[in-house]
Amino acid sequence: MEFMKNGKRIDNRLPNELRPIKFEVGALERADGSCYVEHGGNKIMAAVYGPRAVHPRHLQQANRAIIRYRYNMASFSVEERRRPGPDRRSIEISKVSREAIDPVIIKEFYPRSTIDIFVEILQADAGTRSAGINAASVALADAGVPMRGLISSCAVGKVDDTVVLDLVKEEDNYGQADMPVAMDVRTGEVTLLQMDGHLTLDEFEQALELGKIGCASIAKMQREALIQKYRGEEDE
Amino acid sequence: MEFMKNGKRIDNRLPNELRPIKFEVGALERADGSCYVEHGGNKIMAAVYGPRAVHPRHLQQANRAIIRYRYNMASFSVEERRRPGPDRRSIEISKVSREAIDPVIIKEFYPRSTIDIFVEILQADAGTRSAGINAASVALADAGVPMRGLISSCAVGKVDDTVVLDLVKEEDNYGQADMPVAMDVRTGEVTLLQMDGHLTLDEFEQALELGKIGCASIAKMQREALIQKYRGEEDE
Amino acid sequence: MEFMKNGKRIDNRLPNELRPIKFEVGALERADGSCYVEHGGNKIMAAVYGPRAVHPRHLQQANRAIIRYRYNMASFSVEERRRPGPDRRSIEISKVSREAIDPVIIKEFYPRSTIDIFVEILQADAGTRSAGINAASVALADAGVPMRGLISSCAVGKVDDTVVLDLVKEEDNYGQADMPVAMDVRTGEVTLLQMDGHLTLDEFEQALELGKIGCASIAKMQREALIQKYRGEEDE
Amino acid sequence: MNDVIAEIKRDYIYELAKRSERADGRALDEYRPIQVEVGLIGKAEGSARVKIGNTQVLVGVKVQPGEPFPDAPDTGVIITNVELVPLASPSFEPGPPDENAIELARVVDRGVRESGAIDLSQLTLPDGKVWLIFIDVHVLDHDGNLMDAAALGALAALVNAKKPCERYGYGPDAPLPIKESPVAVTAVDLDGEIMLDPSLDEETIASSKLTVISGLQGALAGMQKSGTGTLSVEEIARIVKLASSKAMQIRDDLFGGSTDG
Amino acid sequence: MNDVIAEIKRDYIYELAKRSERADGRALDEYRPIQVEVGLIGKAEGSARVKIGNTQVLVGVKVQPGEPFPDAPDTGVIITNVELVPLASPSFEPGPPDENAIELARVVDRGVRESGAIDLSQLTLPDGKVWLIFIDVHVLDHDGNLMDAAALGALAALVNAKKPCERYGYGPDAPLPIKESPVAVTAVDLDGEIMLDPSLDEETIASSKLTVISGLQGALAGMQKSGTGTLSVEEIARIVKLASSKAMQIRDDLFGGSTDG
Amino acid sequence: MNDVIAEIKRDYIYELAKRSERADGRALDEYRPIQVEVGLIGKAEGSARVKIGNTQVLVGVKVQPGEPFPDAPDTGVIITNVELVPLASPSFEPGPPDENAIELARVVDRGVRESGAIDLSQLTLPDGKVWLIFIDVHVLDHDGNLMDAAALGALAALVNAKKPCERYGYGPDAPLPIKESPVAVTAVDLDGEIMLDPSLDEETIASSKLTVISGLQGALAGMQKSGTGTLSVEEIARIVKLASSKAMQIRDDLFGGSTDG
Repeated sequence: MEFMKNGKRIDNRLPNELRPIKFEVGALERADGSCYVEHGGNKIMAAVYGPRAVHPRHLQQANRAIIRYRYNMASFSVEERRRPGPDRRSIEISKVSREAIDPVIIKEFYPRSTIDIFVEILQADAGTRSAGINAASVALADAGVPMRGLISSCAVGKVDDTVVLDLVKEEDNYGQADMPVAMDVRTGEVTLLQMDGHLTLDEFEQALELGKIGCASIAKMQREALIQKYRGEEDE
Repeated sequence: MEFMKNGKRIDNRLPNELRPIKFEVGALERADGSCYVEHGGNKIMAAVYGPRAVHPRHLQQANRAIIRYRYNMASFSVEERRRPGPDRRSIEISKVSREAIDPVIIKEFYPRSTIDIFVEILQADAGTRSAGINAASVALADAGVPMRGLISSCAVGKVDDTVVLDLVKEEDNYGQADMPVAMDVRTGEVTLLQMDGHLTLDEFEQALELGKIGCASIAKMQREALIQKYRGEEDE
Repeated sequence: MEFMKNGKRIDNRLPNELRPIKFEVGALERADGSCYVEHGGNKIMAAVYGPRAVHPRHLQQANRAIIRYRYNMASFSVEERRRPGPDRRSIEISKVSREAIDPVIIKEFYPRSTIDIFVEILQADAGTRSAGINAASVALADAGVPMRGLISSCAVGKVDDTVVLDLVKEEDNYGQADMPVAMDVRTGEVTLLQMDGHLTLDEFEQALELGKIGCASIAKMQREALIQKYRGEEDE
Repeated sequence: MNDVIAEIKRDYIYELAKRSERADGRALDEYRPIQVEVGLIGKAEGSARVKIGNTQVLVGVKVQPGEPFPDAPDTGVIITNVELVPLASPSFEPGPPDENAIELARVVDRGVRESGAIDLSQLTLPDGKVWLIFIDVHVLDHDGNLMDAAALGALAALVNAKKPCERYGYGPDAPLPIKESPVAVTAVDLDGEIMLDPSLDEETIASSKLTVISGLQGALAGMQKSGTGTLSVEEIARIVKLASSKAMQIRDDLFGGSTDG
Repeated sequence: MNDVIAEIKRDYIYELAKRSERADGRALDEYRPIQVEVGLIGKAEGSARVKIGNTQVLVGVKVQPGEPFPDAPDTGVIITNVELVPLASPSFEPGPPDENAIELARVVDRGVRESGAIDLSQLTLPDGKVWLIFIDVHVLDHDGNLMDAAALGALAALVNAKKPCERYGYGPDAPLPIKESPVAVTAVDLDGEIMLDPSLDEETIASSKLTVISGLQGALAGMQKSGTGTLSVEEIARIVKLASSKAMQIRDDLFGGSTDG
Repeated sequence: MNDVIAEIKRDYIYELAKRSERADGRALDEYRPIQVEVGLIGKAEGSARVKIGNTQVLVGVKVQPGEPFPDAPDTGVIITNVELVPLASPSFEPGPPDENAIELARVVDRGVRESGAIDLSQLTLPDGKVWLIFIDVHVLDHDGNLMDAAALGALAALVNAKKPCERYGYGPDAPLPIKESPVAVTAVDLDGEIMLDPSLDEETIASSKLTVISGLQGALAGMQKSGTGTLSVEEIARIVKLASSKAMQIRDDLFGGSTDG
């Protein structure tokens, strides 16, 4: 499979170009905070409930809130219908996504409570964990959960020996490497980093740098979406 | 398939005729109340335990008893051996059966307790949920659980464009409609109503009327079975 | 299949001869007590945790410790890879093994606690439940759990109409009877007894007698292994 | 919702009901605004997002070749599932479908199946396989009356769906053989007043609901009472009539009165 | 049963045992009345209801064609399951079989299998399939000694069962090839006194039970000690002898001494 | 570990870290003693026991013929599972793999798979089947850095493994087609000091870990950050370089620098 042609990728993007991204803040009524994101072919809904009481009780922490994160794929979100419910992949993604978000939440404000983050993948097209984290981060802000910063995430990868930003499905499936990154772009702190495939040390440094740039662009969009919502509310 | 011939059904009954029904009150030793019923080819055992303590505790209600109802089919109760344990059908039936019985139980007498109803289908031949509710209702009375009335249940249906009472397996599988009803015949309050198939509005009204009649006949048998048991006990 | 030839068995043992057995006391760092045993082709690790707090709490006993025992086979311990997790066989073995060990533990010393025994079958070659009980018993002593005695266990069986001690896989699979026994050899109290196959009453008495002898030999090895460990510790 | 607020709300809604009014100003037989949007999920062969007021469900229909049931080799297969994901309501919990999700799925399934909405005999394939139709209802926002929203979403997604023949080498894609148009209408009874399309507050207060599924000609295809309350025979008769005519109106508004062809 | 009553009961039963007596007046080696009724469940190929006193189990046997195990292509398959449904005792809980149900099922299964009660080599079918025999024990009322009741029910239901050849096109129906007649006898030891057929109270008090399964000639086919108590070698020897002869008597009473043919 | 002791330990380890020291006297980039023993489990086609200090894992590799995935008919299959059995740590509980066990298994699996450690195209069989390779990691003693121990055990067991051709009639046994030698190196950051091979105390105190898997030429095959802490881009870059060169050293020490052939 040929991925790069005249410096352009199979969907005509430049190596360092993100797919189109659209955030919709407050897309749900019942949740305390929510965000719908379209990121390329991904369609993802994130909701936040809490701080609220923890059940079962033995999970309570005396001096801080606990954070729970559930990444879940709708059965119709992928080509072949998948059986509902968690599988090993979604359990790992839930874990690393929780650990990606957890560092910026100020948990000490809410002892004995939980903040629950639910991310539903309605349509999947590579990079769902990153897009889910982006939406979750906005939903947390929408819910008024106190945070030290916003977490932004994107994947970097390698195709035809070129380091590229924000892989699509074919690049992810048949490319040479995939590396999702999440960070708080204002402090430069990385909160998620995974990699598989093949990267030389040089390529890795390039990739990490490109990931930083991608996250920075996304952070800007996240902030704009939040501002727009609150500006909209003030106008009313 | 031809269901009606000379005004008679495949098992020679009239459209508004019930199958033979036999209740045996107090069929079990360990349960607080019990009832065995044979209803056509159905053989069903119902048992009641309670009021008793609730585990796990968080299910307790401060001002009333909770009601639990478990409809379960023995693996050998049907033509093809079924795997033991609840399936989606039995979970739905347990829910609607519980809601059919719950309204007549005086739950306020027993705060923080549970009344557990167990219905085991030992042999199945159409109408098991109704026959189970009938047995459960008698078992509750046998257990001395205070009730505002007895719940009686039967199915009505349509075969060969005729509205008929108390379907057998073939009528249920290949007929045009099936509609289980449960009610307290003394107040006329309907506590269970389900329907699937095809009924015109007129047929529906006919069917509902026929259901009332069927329930009334069953209520009479339930009462007789209970009277006989307590008369029997007094004679001793 | 011919099992006996010139009074010798397929692995050249005499009818009343045990396979080579080797105990290694304290094989693990984290556990409170542990024992690794090689018994013929069996390789088994046993660990003891406790007395420690019981979760969930409703399992607590006000006046004594509870004993839990988990017999588990590694997926690679048998010829055909087995799926991880308990199956019906391992649940039964866990139960009878727990009941084999429980009688000698002085449970009254530790109200509201649990003593947890974990037995991992790393390689299986007939007689795993007995070898596991032997290792568990030593691990309990290593953990300093107070006991009235040591439990020793072995299997007896019948092949080619001969009563034999300590079956290997082929004798177990294709022989005429298999009878695991566990006992406290100092009091002669039997704590585990199972049998399947075919034994006349006379053969049964022979087998029980042979089981006693086998257990006595094993008890000696268990004691030596424990003495060696504590002598070793004193020498340091 | 704590107990005091719950009680105040309850009293308020009952008071209104006595005057034939509702908290959101609707008439008793009036639905909240209904929005149906189809084709959102390109990875599904059919999809529909339905909003009834703030209640929101997304239904995906996947169509795949597979084995028929041994006792019905010439019949396509419908499998319906409802996920009450915890994103949609503080009262939903992660885990396999509970009795509420199962009841919802089975009522939707029976509505589609028993009304003959799809001609299952037209779902055979030349190689002995049949089309399997998975109807997956993903609830996104629960503000009452999930049953009607789920049933409507299932119907709209089925109408939207294509048999993916090309992908599996069975010739050109084709729509599903839709023959009926079952619409569910749910009512509650508050103190003798029948209300359609109950909001979450209304259905929480009413002790029982009745869902009536009816087809193009107004005939009944399915019914389900749920909840621990009771209904009199007269109330049931009134609800059934009202629901059957309301269903026609909803169908007309959304599908222009016809879905065949 | 609260603790005080439990203790009083315990003392009472021990007192009686010392005088070789039992609470219900039985001799130490006497069973409660045994009733066996076969053929109740027409949908099963074989069935039996066994009552031992107030203990009641219903056993259904289903016989279906199916695939043999790959390593035993010429051998029928027995699958035994026990359901301790919560209807039968306040101590049983809904859910998958727990260790007690599994132990019961496996002991019954081994008794049937290891005694050679069924000639599995006669269960092959011309098309490479074999007969699968499902033995399902449904416990209805638990008043002690479930093991003996379950084993007896399994045997009676197997003897009652037919291979449903006609239904699957394998010629006329035929009985199962029964070759042995394993009967389980369970004993407890209370203060040196051996009691057969323990009632629920007796088995609750005794810390261990021994079940002995024996065949037509009195030879042993299976044994299982259960409970956290101990038994001496001498007690075991006594129980085994007693059980083997008691089994013959039960078999004679119920089956007229022979089950083959 | 109660809270006071935990805090004292924490302070102590941080104090040491500031002086570039560790509680067990190691240099910051020094591993505890590594022992690898292969072939312990005769019933497995390959096996290895790895000890890193007191951490101990046993890895069994089973190789069996089976069906390939439909979309990759010419490719062998790797299935990796990790069991955190409760024998290995007071914090492990019985039950199906939790998120920690699943993460471990998936990182080990990706390391093997993505590095191309096994040439999956050489695992086809003449009858259309392929070799299935089950890598089962059984953790026996958990004293920190399970990831590196599990990855090393998987590699050593794969190198030790044979395709059991004879057993299934495919000719003589043969080793697996090993092409790469991925080694995992895990680091934690304590107050700016990078420590390799964290002990249990160290990894409990450090809020995040980074595992870096690299191959024979030093290139990266996998990475996984875990834990709720953060790492700066600079720290990551430092760790990755350090890990890649440390992996070479470990590989040289254990396998003599080469595993191919």
